[in-house]
Amino acid sequence: MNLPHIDFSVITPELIVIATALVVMLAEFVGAHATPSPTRSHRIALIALLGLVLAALAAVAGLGRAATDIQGMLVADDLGRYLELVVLLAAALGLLLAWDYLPQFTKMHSEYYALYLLAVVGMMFMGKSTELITLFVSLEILSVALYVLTGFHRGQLAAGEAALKYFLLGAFSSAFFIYGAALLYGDTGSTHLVDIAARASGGFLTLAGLALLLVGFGFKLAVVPFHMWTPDVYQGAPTPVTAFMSVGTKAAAFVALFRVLQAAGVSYATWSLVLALLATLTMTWGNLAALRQSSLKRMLAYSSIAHAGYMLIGVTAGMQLGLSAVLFYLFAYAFMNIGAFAVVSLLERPGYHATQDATIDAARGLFARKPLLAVVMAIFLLSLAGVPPLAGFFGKLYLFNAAVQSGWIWLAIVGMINSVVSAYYYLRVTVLMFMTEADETSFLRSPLSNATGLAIAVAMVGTLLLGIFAGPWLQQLGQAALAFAGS
Amino acid sequence: MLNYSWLILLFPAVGALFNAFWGRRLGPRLVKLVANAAVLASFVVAVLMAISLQALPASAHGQFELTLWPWIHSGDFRVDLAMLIDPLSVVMALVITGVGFVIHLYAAEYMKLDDEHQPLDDRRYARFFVYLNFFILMMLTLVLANNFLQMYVGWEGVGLASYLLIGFWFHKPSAADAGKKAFIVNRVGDFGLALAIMWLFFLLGRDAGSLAFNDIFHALDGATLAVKSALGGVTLLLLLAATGKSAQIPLFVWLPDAMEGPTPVSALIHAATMVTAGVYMIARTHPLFELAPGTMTIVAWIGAITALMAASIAMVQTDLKRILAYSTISQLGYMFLAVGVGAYAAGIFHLTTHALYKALLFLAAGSVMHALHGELNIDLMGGLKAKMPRTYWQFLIGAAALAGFPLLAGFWSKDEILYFTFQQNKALYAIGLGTAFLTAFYSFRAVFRAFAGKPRDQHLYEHAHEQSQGMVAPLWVLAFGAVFAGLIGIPAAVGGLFGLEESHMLEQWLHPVFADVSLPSLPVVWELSLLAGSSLVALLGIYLAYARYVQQAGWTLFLQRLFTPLQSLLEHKYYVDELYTAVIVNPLRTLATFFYRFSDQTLIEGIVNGLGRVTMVVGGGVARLQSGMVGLYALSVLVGVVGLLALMFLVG
Amino acid sequence: MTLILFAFLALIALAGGLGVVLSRNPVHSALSLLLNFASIAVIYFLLHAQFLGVVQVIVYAGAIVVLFLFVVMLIGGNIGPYRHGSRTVTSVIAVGLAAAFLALVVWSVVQVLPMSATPVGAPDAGSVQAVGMALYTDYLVPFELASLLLLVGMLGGVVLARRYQPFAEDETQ
Amino acid sequence: MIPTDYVLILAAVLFTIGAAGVLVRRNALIIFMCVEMMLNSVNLTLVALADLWGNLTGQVFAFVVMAVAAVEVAVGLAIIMAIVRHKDTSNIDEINLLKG
Repeated sequence: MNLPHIDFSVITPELIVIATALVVMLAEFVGAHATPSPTRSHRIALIALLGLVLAALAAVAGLGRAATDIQGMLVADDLGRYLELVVLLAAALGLLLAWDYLPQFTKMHSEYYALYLLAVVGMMFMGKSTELITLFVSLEILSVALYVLTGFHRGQLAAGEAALKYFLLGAFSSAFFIYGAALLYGDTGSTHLVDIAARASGGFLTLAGLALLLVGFGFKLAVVPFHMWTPDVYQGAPTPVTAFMSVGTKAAAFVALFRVLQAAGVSYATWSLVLALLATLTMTWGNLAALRQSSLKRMLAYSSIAHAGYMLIGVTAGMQLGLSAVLFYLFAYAFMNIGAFAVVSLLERPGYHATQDATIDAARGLFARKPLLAVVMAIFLLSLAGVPPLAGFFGKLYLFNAAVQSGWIWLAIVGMINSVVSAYYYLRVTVLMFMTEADETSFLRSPLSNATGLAIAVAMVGTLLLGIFAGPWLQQLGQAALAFAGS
Repeated sequence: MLNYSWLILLFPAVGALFNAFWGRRLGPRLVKLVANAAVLASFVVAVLMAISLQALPASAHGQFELTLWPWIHSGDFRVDLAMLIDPLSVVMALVITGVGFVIHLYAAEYMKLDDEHQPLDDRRYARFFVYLNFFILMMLTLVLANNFLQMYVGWEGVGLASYLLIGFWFHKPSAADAGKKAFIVNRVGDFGLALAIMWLFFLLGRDAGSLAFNDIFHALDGATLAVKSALGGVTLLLLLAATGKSAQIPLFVWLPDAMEGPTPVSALIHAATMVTAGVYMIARTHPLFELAPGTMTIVAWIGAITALMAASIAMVQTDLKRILAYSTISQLGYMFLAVGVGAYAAGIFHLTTHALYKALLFLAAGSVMHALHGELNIDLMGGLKAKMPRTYWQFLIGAAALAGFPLLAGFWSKDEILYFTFQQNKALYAIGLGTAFLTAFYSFRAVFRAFAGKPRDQHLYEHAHEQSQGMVAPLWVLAFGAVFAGLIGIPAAVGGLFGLEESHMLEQWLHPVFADVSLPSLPVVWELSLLAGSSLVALLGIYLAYARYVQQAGWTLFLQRLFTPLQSLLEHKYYVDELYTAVIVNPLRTLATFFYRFSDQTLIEGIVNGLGRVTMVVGGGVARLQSGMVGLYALSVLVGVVGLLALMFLVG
Repeated sequence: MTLILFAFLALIALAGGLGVVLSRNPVHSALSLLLNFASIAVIYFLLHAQFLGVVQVIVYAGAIVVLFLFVVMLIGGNIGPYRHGSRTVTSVIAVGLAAAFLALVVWSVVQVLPMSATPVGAPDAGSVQAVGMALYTDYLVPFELASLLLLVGMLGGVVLARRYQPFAEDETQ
Repeated sequence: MIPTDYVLILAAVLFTIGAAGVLVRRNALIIFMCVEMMLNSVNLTLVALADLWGNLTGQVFAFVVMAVAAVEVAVGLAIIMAIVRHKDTSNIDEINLLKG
């Protein structure tokens, strides 16, 4: 029996993160008699952060190299490397948020960071999978880790409820996902995307398999009507987790979706129309529901549904322009959305037995209290709303441009109308921050810790720089997309 | 020198950022120094730009493009951050920075007190100037853009600044509502602009992969007939955008409410600069409009009808700033009329003179408002001339210029518009002339009611006092402009009388931009007759205002003595005045009330609020579906599953 | 002969499945689930998947259902009342949708695979050796990833099962 | 020899029963059992298809799904237990703090 040759360089970043996760987990036993303390937690977090940075360096080092793979199941191409970078970026920012947030409610620091890193690994594998079994296991790794992270705040009923809902519905939609994978296997006799692309009949079995896979993706991406869990889970989960998963999961799922859809290229005419309808539904639903929210986290949750809809426009547009636009949007979204969540985490009242939610009123008069923080938050919100010249504007511009170039003009118009609607609720918060005086409803957790401050600063610099260097950056991503579309 | 034109943008940007971050610590003295210096520096740059522009070789067609930064490069599509420096944009930059600087000076003094006449705290004082500098930056971005996208950025930016500044007294619900109204109404227009830009890109920009004005206009040469006919739609969308920003029918309703903002804001944004962006945009994109004669006609008619309607409403208002607001709408109508008949240079001329005298009027009104502790009702004023002589003269000069008093700034520019309108369409000319009459009447009504006669509210009168030099002095600059600015545009017919060649300096200056447009001309006699006619109408209007208000209000001592010889004649006129009231004012008042009620309160308000409410209700319903029940969530997933499968099968 | 056996097993599986959904008592549901799993295990043997059949019995019947039963017993008394009729409308819609789903899936399956397609699998295809070989060679990646997943599950179990101790400073609201 | 279609149809029926069960039942435990049943019926599909195609991919897939199911059970039951300890109910209709 010959063991297969495995090129470990394909998964260097993942291996680094796995190793870090193991180290972090074992850190529990080093000096086990010592009581958990914030200092200890910071030490663990620092190790985890170093691991993420190393993995990012490994991913960057690989950029531009030719694609290599392991048994056709995991592939290291530029698309995958950019995905790793988005996920690692989101993870690092989310980790900085957890830095001082975590010791507030739990002592299980090493467990938290180990699970967190494993979720990161799951996302990275998911975006690099080119085979359905691998894809499914990666998906489950990140899902199960996120179920637990969602319910990590054990003292809070809302967190438990969120975890339960996320888990039950997640398992439910996973069942559809594997059923879809099974049908595609039935159609082609293989689970390799390459084989599926070559052999798919394009008939009803292909379509049914694809539709059921889309259900699984739709669930992870929070696409209407598979989105119902999103607001509840995002609200109930600890804010650092919410911030991380809102970006990381989406990134991994979108890249995996592109890979699957490329394999299903035969029926482009069918699925592009379906995706266009889903995009319309998702954007509109998310934006409308966000209008009436009083909880900041819930509002951002609905906004993230809407943003998934915008990105679906890019998926509809196809492999080249659409993919580079979606990649760009993911980077922009990582910065602006996590930035917004970071500020929201500062507006939450400490409290352990109720939902410790930040309401919109908590932002009242923020400008008067912390002008810089209010300006930064306004930048994040305006970027989310798509105001030029911030990152979010260019993200939307490229998405709509991709749609228009590939003939989906009505979809671009729907997207534009939606961004106009969405401006309302983002601006509502901005107005509250700048134009009202602070009163008893307003709140700010203080002092601002260095870690959170760093996360906010990085997010803001990213939001601004992506706006300024939008062109060159998109060209970089465009090359990765071109290589992928040509492969 | 032109290579350094980007400095004009840098100064206000630095000013805004500086005050944003350190404004609180600096204290008001340094804040105003920074803000004013930034705008003054920009003004100097603008002047230098104008001088350098003349030195360009003839081959440049008076144009200079300065690329600052490669902005968006996506495939074959590229948009640069670039400045288009040509006579038109330089005129706009001069107006924005020049008038802007004077208003900054005034505001430095005016904003020391808040709307309740209490000292304004330093932080908000700094914030005000941050917004104001930001506005200047965005307005310059708008007019100096070399492409549609950058113009759109400026367009949105000035809207944002305007929204922030209207709601500056945010604790007043009316101010917050006004800000919201301005925002929502402008959104309609902005949407039109966004659509127009996209459409244009498809029609003309796709081959060049560019949205630059020059590329788009070059592409017009080889455009097919189908493309040219589609321009009708594009220009209509552009017009929609322009009506939003420039407060024309049907999107004018936000401007009167916008007077809730501090007075310097009303003067700068809602009179002199931002609201003229629509006129500028049409002038800038005139090659498109020239190919869409249908839209041009609509532009002209919208301008004329808006002018008439707003002027008639201004006659029945009692709030001093609202009179000026409707007057602004009306004057913007003239500008639309000008560009609608193809007289772009005349439109820009009127834009320039209007910026001067209307800013003057607003700032003078602000002085009055300060003196009366926020009171703006002209029914409660009267006799202020004695208390505030300098402000009186300033307001009088402004009103005279607005009324088209012969030889003042407004006279020349308005007359030029009427001259070109006369040649195109007699009906439009009649409306324009009628509006000129109303304009003269209402502007002097305001003058007489506020400054002449006996004080009607003794208490207010007692408190009134002249404002400090810091507020009064800058206005003399504007007053000088309001008197003499017309001299840059003396029509050739008049210039000919004095042996001046090319006496219309502004038209000469703008010639490279509008070289492609040719306008007919009339014999000199005709032109002079029209001039005389306009003068007559203006004087008649002023006289009627005098007869109506000075007499009915009872004679002040001063006026009584002045007019004693005419006493019997005026007494005789009393009957005429009554008649005039019955025949003209009352029907007009009914009409105005109707316009006001119908358009302002019912129709537009209904649509705006209705749309908002429907969206909110739907949003609430959508959120209510989120009942927190897992079963329902799973049901939603299954609905999606079945829907997806069915859809896939149906389509596939 | 196999066909008759299959029909018999299918009936048991269906009965088990319906039992899970329709039983009022969670214990009965769990036992029905066991029935369902067991009959499927036997079907695996008929489909030449001996290894999976054994694993099915060990993992599902042996571990999972027992775990379910254990939890049901532990919290048995705490299950809220089963209210009938309160969600009739939803239930009707749900069943309707489920039927539509079934129709669509079956239709797509039948459309592509001609009736009575004959399998080509060798009788010993699913032996321990063959499956083990596949797992360690061609499918090493998902197999290793599954081990990572188990690690996640283990960590998750530890986190969730550990008794929650609020901090002393929790009282600071 | 069992015709593959029969197995596939049986699996589809079982999957549908499970899906319907998720929707109509309110006890979190039973909902979870139904999900397990859905996973199991997919496994049945996979095994039947492996037989049809004559390769082991389907069986390997089914094996992996079993591992996933085991992990889900471990984590899922722990989550349910945590909630029940807190709230004294596993009726999901009563677990709706988060909504809107």
